[in-house]
Amino acid sequence: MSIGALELDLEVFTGPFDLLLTLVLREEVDLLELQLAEVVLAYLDHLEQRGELDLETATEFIVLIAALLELKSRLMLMGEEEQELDIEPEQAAEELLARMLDARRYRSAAAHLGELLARERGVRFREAPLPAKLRRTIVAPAEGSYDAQALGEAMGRLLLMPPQIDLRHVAVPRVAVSERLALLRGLLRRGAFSFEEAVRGADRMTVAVTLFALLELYKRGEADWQQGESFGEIAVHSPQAAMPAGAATLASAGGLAG
Amino acid sequence: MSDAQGPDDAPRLARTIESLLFLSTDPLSTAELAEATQAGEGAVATALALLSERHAPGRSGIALRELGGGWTLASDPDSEDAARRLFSRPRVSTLTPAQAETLAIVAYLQPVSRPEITRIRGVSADSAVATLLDRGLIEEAGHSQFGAVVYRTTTQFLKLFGLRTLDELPDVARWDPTPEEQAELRDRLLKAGEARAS
Amino acid sequence: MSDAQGPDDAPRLARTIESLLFLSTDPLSTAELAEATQAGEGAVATALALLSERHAPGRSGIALRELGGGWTLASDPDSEDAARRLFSRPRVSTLTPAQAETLAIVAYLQPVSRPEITRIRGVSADSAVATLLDRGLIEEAGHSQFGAVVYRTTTQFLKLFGLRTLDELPDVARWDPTPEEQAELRDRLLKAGEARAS
Repeated sequence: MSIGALELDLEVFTGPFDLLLTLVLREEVDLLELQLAEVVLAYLDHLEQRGELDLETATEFIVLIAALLELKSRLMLMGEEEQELDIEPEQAAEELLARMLDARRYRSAAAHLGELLARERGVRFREAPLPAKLRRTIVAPAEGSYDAQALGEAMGRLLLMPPQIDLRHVAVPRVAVSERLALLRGLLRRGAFSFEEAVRGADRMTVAVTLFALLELYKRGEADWQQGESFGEIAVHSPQAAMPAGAATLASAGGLAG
Repeated sequence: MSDAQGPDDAPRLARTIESLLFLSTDPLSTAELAEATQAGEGAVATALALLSERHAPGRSGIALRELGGGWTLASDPDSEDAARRLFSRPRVSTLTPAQAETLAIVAYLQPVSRPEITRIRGVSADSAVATLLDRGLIEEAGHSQFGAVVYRTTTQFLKLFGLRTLDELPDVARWDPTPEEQAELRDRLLKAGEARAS
Repeated sequence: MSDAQGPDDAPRLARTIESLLFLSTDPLSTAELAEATQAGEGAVATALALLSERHAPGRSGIALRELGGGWTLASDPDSEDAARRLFSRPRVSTLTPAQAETLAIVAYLQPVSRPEITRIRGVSADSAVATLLDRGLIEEAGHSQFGAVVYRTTTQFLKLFGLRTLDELPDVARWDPTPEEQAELRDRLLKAGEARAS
């Protein structure tokens, strides 16, 4: 099954996954209102029903959901932290558009190739070696018929060092979750702390991984947190510590969890 | 054999060409056939027309096809059930979506390197590329300026997909959204960006 | 397909059998044909008689032959001259980029092992090595200290490239993209290959 056919029954959308993608791209479904976690859960349900993991489909799903997450997080930044963005919005928009079009193009072209192949179903070709009598007549090339320059040129190509590949746009996992877990546990032992403290001066990647580590601690029951208002300070404390009424926990990390 | 002259020459040339097509694994162009038979290209074209009549569907179990830049003989699809019973090896098993996408990218952008394929697909194409190489659908075609191996499609690809030339592939832009839709999409993406910047 | 019954069934069976004989490299017995077409042996015999008419000498460039207890299709002997012209063309200019690179590596670094060639090229060199061996351009030259087969170029290689000795190989410096690098050729090739593969 292609991941596009995954049936979804979400709060804001019901239908196959690829239709959802189309509608998101056309902004007929507001990505900000879409709970991506629901999509992930639907996929997990689907996996459970099938009882097997199809790696191709899983990869496709992860790529698409990652693209949606990236898009959504960009939408959610809404002007804050502008200086920290590596790319200009115009450039980002163009890049995103180009990538969407490219992906769509070659997915469609692939489907077309599939049709061509299906059309040729049942057509086979003969693959027999030449009869011995004819094979014997194959003439060896004349002496000196190859040019040694070609070998030198090939060496030149092989000696060429590839230029450094620009990896700025790729999220390289330089930060280990375990590292950030250790840091957070260290801070917790000293009492409550703010998330800001934990990530002061860190790059975006580290911030993201730290948040991930925090979610992990929450899951294990080692930490809890409060956030008074959207984009406000996040106060982290161990669960035993007093927790004022009405404190939002997971929900305030809201958008980030999808 | 000399160039077609007598009334008997066209059928005879057709028989010779039928033989050559039977022997050759690769499609043969009109020029190659003309050179081998020492006939003119016009005479070869006439003989091919005769052959194509002789091998019209419903007349022969062997079909004459113009594929992969030349002419080749292929089995009649009607015999596929029997062929499957006789030969354990299936024809070409279908392509996985990853393989089909990788093949599409190579077909349209060739010569194209693996990193480029990966960039477009957003995921590694290594195993798909290996399978396509293995099946003879793509092949290496030297190196890019950055030293990466680049790939192109093969004659085998054209044969199996029933294409005479790569030009028969439809323009990839055919699947693009309309220019209006694209402009609108661009506008919206830009507005989202500007909203952030302001 | 079921056993021959209607008036149309013999020609249809003949077409299917023609397809199977076309596809098969080995002769097929009546029993094998009957099993594959799910027809009776009698019906197969009738169909073969039809086919043998269709492929009678002077009618087709492909002949039906009874050979080794089975049936097979073969090219018409009349086309032999043309076939010889077609297939005996010396194929000179067909070193693919992969083959040229592999051959260059062997020529300049010999003796060199296959894993080393692969490391330098950044991709598997198996099929290129096989072709070069097959064409007599390279040969095995014992084993490396790690047990891998190592290769060297042959006398045939020197002849085909018009070289008296290996010393006449062109100076790599002419094509060296970064002449300031001082390391040995082998080390530099390995370094570049690994950078490409990463």
